[in-house]
Amino acid sequence: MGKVVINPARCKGCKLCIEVCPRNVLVPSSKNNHLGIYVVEPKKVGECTGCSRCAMICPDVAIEVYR
Amino acid sequence: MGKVVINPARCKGCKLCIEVCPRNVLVPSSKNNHLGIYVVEPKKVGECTGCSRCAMICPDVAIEVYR
Amino acid sequence: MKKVFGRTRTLRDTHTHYCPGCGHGIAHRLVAEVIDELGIRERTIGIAPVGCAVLAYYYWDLDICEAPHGRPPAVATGMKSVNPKNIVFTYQGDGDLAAIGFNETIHAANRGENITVIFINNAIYGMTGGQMAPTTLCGQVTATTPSGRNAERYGQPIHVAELLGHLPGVTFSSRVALSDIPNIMKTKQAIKKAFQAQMDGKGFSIVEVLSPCPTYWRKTPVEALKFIKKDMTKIFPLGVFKE
Amino acid sequence: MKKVFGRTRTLRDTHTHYCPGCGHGIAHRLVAEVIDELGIRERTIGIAPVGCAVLAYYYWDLDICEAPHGRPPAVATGMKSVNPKNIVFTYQGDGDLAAIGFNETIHAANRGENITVIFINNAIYGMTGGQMAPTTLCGQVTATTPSGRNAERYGQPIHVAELLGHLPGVTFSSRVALSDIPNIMKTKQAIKKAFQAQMDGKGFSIVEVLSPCPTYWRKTPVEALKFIKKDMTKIFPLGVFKE
Amino acid sequence: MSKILMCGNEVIGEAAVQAGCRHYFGYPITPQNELTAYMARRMEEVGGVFLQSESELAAINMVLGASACGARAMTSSSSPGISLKQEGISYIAGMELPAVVVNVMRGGPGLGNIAPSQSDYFQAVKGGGHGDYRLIVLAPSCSQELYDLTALAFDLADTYRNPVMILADGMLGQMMEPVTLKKINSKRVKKPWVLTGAKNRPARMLRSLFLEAGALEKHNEKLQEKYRRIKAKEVRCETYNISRAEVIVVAYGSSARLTKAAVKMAEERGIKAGYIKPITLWPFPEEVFINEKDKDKRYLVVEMNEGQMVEDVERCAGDRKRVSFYGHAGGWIPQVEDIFKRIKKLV
Amino acid sequence: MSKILMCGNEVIGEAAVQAGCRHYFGYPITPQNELTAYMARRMEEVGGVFLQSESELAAINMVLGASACGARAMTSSSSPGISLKQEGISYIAGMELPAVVVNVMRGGPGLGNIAPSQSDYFQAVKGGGHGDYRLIVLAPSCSQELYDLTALAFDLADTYRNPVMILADGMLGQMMEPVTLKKINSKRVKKPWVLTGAKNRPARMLRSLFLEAGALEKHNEKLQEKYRRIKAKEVRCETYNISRAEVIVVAYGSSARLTKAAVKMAEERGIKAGYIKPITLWPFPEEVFINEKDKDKRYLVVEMNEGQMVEDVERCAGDRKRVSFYGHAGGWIPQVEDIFKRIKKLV
Amino acid sequence: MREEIIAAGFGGQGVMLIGKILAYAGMLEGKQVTYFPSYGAEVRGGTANSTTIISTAEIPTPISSHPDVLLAMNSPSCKKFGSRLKKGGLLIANTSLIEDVFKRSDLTIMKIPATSLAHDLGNKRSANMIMIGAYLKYKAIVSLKSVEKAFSIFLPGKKDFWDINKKALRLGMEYEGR
Amino acid sequence: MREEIIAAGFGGQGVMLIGKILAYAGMLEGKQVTYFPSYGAEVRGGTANSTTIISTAEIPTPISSHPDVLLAMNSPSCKKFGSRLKKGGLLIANTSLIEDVFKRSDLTIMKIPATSLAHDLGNKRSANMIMIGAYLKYKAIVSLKSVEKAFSIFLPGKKDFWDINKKALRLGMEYEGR
Ligand SMILES: Cc1ncc(C[n+]2csc(CCOP(=O)(O)OP(=O)(O)O)c2C)c(N)n1
Ligand SMILES: Cc1ncc(C[n+]2csc(CCOP(=O)(O)OP(=O)(O)O)c2C)c(N)n1
Ligand code: SF4
Ligand code: SF4
Ligand code: SF4
Ligand code: SF4
Ligand code: SF4
Ligand code: SF4
Ligand SMILES: [Mg+2]
Ligand SMILES: [Mg+2]
Repeated sequence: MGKVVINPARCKGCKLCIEVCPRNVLVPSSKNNHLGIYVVEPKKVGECTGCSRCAMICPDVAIEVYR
Repeated sequence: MGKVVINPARCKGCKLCIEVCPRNVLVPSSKNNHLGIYVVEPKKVGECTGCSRCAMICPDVAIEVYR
Repeated sequence: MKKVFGRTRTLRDTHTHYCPGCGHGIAHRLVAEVIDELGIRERTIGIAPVGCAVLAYYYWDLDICEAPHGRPPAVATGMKSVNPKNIVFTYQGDGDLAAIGFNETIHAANRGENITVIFINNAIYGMTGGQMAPTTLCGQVTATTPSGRNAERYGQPIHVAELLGHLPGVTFSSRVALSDIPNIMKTKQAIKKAFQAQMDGKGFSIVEVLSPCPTYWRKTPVEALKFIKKDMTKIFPLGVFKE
Repeated sequence: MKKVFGRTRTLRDTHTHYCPGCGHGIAHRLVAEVIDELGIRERTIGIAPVGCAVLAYYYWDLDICEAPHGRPPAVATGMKSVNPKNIVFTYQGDGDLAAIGFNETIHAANRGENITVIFINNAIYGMTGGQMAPTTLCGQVTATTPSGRNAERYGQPIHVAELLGHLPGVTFSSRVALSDIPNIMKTKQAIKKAFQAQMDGKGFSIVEVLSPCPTYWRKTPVEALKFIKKDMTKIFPLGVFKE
Repeated sequence: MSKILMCGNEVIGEAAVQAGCRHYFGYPITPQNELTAYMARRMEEVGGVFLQSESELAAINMVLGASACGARAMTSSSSPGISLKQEGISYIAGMELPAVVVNVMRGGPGLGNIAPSQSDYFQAVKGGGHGDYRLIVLAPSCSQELYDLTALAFDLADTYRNPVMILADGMLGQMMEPVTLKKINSKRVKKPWVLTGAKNRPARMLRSLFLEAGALEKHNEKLQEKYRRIKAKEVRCETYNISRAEVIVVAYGSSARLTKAAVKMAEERGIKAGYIKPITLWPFPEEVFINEKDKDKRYLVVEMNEGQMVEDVERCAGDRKRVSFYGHAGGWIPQVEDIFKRIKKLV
Repeated sequence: MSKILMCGNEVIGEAAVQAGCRHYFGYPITPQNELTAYMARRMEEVGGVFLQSESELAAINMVLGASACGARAMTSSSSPGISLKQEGISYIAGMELPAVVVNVMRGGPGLGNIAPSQSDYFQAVKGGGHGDYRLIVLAPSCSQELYDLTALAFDLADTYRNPVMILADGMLGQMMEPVTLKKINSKRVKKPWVLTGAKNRPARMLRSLFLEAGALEKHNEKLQEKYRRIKAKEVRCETYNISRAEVIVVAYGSSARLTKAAVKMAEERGIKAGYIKPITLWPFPEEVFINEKDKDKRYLVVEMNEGQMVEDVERCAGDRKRVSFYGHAGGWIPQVEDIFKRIKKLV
Repeated sequence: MREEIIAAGFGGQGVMLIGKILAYAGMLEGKQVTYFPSYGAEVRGGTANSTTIISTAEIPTPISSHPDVLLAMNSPSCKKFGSRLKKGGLLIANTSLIEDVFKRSDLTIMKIPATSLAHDLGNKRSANMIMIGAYLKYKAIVSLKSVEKAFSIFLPGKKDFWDINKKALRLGMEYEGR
Repeated sequence: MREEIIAAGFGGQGVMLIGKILAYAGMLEGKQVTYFPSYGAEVRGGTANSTTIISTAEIPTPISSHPDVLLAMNSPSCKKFGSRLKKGGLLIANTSLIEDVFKRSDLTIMKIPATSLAHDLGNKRSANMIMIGAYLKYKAIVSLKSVEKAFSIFLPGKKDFWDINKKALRLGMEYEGR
């Protein structure tokens, strides 16, 4: 069981995390941050294994992972 | 049978020609040119085969070879 | 729950100016993590390039110096000559390292300067708006090759890691890619080896990192990573060329 | 009797400023002979370096241009771009080509510029009074390495012919020596091949010529040739590295 | 002729193409990248040579080579890149080769920033390279001048066998404003010195090296003689109301645009103001100052730098106490109102 | 202290060593090769770093790196090589790093020749690189000054965090004349900005890039403020008889040596002559000229170039009509008699 | 007459195109015009902006310290440039991405959710055209016709795109955003 | 007192050393001195020369356009500098390598076959010392003692060489060359 915390102020909406998540935990949200960027958010929260793949690919270090 | 003609104005006395002549035709002379350099001259003239080795190594193209 | 992934000490918690999906961000993180894992932050000096990473001093919590475009290896040489115990690394783009600054790179490498070079090969000049780099692929359209890079005119892309591998002063030269998770992990290992080589006083180490520039590749970040995997690594094979 | 050896058309009949036994004189002759034998004098443009051969325009009866120290390949690139039918060659020392101008050399080579480079490797800066060159042998005493070139500090001598041979734009790269008659003859052949490659539009050709500098090797001309044969070719093996 | 809207950098490029330039060598740098990109496109269209060089050093020396073979050749860059070209420029001047070098100035020193600036006046006008050479330096102040002066640059370069610099800045380079792309009738200058291969003529050499005793001195005298000719014939300058003015504002390039508006504002408020806008920074319009003998005149020099041309004005104005300066470096752009205030202070 | 006989280039080297310079980076070029060779030998002896770089570009940037880490670093070259260093010098100035750069000038432009010259005054004094920066420029005129001013250069560089240039020429560099190698008590300047690794303190950065709005302008103001301080405190100048003189000869470096003799000759013949020998070319001794208000004074500027410092004299002399020039470029060295004749003509 | 317009947002929102189109339209109507982009490192990630000046007199500088109009497409640029607007100036704010519009009582403020409207229209990239439309509604400095002509110059030959953007322009003109 | 001496020949003849030794000797005797070499490309192959000035007053320039003394070691340098000698100047010509000595009736000319003499002495490289010796004979600007001291400074520790050169100096001083 894992958990991801995404810092919307850092997220640039590149969606790489979505691409690499094996559990499809992450989805684009309709929330935009201070820059007007639609940020990513965890959706299927329970699915997260805490594998950290999303965090490892995030160019903006917007993701923290807990396990 | 060959013959070498050395232009004393060009010769810088490096003696490379002497070194490479297989017939020991060439020798340092006691003549110096306008710069004061002791130039090389053919001595054992009859020995020359016209092989052009001397001319090929002369950095100053001071030697003409006839055959 | 325990935090299993978070920001490392040396990476400042700040917004970066990079485009979404840019490889510089990943590379910055890896360098910072390696420095922290090796415990050398307090004796490390970084040299920022002139390129998209020009503002690197805002992102790494390290002593950092600027260098004119292409000259980081010369600056690093000067630095290292003052205090050989400092760990000195440069972080350079392909324009910086392989175009204007290739001479400084080659000579520092040949001297075997005990420095580490992180070389971000994104096959483009990002900073100045997407012009051809020495590593641009043949056919690749850029601002200065509107019909694609023409091999007749510009020759083949330069293979930095291989070329430097031929120099005896180079102790470690490797090419890695930010194309997916396994390769990102390999990239980190390579960077670690490079720094370790410097700590061991072994000479010049370089890691060539194939890195996405979605903006000037005119691709989405996801497409950009695929491009690295499919197209770029075909031309720039990954591997260790000197160790 | 017939003249079997005389001065070739393109070599002016004039005193040169070179020291006794200097290899530049031999190399000049070979280049001139090749040009005359290929019948290209009237469309050839030479580029003189900054080095002992800086006055080459007094010695070759050709259109000749000067270039700033190290920049002949860039100048040649500009020239060739104006009239590709011109045969353009540079004549450069090891300081000129492999130190200050190595970037221009590598990039012209990588672009595959259709030019010919005659590279005089005499392991020293002759013109400026005998300082270390990138090709100076380890241990060799020069004005700037009073205790001999130190590999710890300066690394190994750079192997230009091999390094350039790795670049796809290079069509011909070879190392020859002015050490004795057979090698002088081989040198001429190599120079001819290099020019021929250009005439055939094949790209960048370079001939690295190991050449004596008796003055700054502190040797007699005869000893200098022996040094090439015994010591220099050990470090710089002769051969064709790309054809 | 109808006007079109292009950015200044592209205007320079199009003028070069129209003036017959078919050889461009350059290395990217902001804020002149549009020029490099434009040449990449346009040279493909007109069958010219565009080459992105590995560096600025290579670019200027490619220009040297192309010019030696008779081409109208050009390179462009911005401040740091122009610094790297100084050796090459000195060679081109010494070898008496024509060439056009464009500097779209940005903020310095060092890496500085990419905002407009006029901080390279000294470098361009006094000689950033070594030796006693002079560049002809043209300072456009609007897109139309970018076009016209770039075309002129090629003619001057050929006529005098001398490098010519277009000294623009990031504002002019980035800005779009309407411009008329007049047809350019380039001067055809014979070049009997060009290297083509020594066919049916004696071999030629192009060089700046003169080792024989006295030869370099002679060569320098020849250059100076040429510079005197240029000074006599090629000074270009726009003046407004200077004989009646009490305050004359002196400015070139971008700052001259603002200056004109400020002078107008002053006039509207009853102040006797005029301006001198040097178009050739070298040769500097010395005569204009020397002709104004009236001791009561005051000069206000406005530059987007910390005071460079002001030294030339001080030198020519007769008495430097009459000269004041308004300027800053690093991206600062003067405001019309502020220039006006300075004018007011001086009356 | 006893005198020794060394060539000028070696004197510079020894002064640097005595001043605590342990980091030298250079690339050979005539007429300064003896300095490079000397440093190669001496650094081995004193355990310093000598590195023959692959180019002048590399050398100046190695200096940048060494200085950033706190070393007293130096490089030297001659005219064409100094041109190549302009970008680096502009960076060093922008980053506010101390550094000592020696230019042993030769004939230009381009490759020119290797004879003495003073043709790089403009480059050194006005800024051959881009942006509004200033070098402190010291002009020695004899071996003793080579020694003393080189030592001073390191102190000034550290004190002001600014590059300092020693502007010598081939004559001074090649000449041997007796010199006293006084013990040098170098100033110890604290350098709280040096990069050593961020141990127990916040991380430091050294840069000339200021992208934030207004930041580069502010940085330039800071630099200007420093330059004003230097102008106020560091002007150095030797004058002789200027208050009584009718003709004042102005010359620096090698030409100042000759000038002194010519002035003496003039005095012996009853002419009221004096001289101004600027030792700091920047900051230029403006005050000396401004203080001489007497309108009848004539200035004769003697330079081994085509007229460069003369522009500064014209600027400061109050009225440029009072200033005349004597000089040539390309290896020309004035004769004492000829300078004397020029003085005579002016009275 | 002299109108200074700043269009600002983040990279990719097409604020440069807004500026160019307005300048070109001005030129077509015989006015003096200048267009000045922000550029360089700033473009990446941060805000991007362009300044257009349309005038009947010569334009001394293409830069505007106190613009008449601000077309703000995201929040940071609304903050950055909103405070510089002239008294009585016009602010058109893309409320899709701007939550709390800058408050100044001396301004005419028009709120329009341009990004959402564009989304609904089927082309996210048309938000900039919607902003132009809104501007045309409030000020008749240039005509719709000229804008459409300019548009066809800068983005020629893209028929589909063109139709959608025509719609976008009209959508902006019709939106009631006070 | 002011003496300007040019020593000239081709590279390798040791003309630079002549100049340095004379300058050092002058310094030892409390005079002002300068020494100035020719250098650079010129040195290679062509002529080499050095200028030494010894004076009781400050020396404005180390270069001499009209020297008092010329020590000419080969023919081209004899021609080149001979014509520049001051009226009444002294020319010492190495007749081993100079066939027709420059003719000027206003000069004191001393002919000495320095190269052959050195040859006979067993060290070709001593010709320069023979030339110095000849100079000392004609002009007592510096003493033999100072010259010998200077010599030991510039070429220290080479005992054999030193002895031969001492002899060479004396040989020059004794030679009758008018
Ligand atoms: C001397 C000089 N030339 C050119 C530039 C302009 N410039 C800045 S970054 C850059 C190249 C950037 O490309 P790269 O090094 O590949 O880095 P990237 O932005 O792709 O990470 C150039 C040409 C400069 N600042 N200085
Ligand atoms: C920019 C510049 N830097 C340095 C020099 C001085 N310089 C002249 S020739 C030369 C090197 C000569 O060595 P090399 O190229 O090996 O030629 P060689 O004389 O040995 O034939 C140098 C450093 C110069 N003229 N210009
Ligand atoms: S990878 Fe990072 S920046 Fe990209 S969408 Fe995911 S959280 Fe946002
Ligand atoms: S930690 Fe793994 S499973 Fe969880 S969101 Fe990230 S990639 Fe998906
Ligand atoms: S031609 Fe041959 S044999 Fe005759 S001299 Fe020359 S080397 Fe000797
Ligand atoms: S090789 Fe030539 S230069 Fe050398 S000694 Fe023989 S003839 Fe003279
Ligand atoms: S331009 Fe390319 S390299 Fe630069 S920040 Fe954007 S994506 Fe990254
Ligand atoms: S110094 Fe060396 S390379 Fe130069 S001419 Fe003399 S021998 Fe030849
Ligand atoms: Mg890149
Ligand atoms: Mg060499």
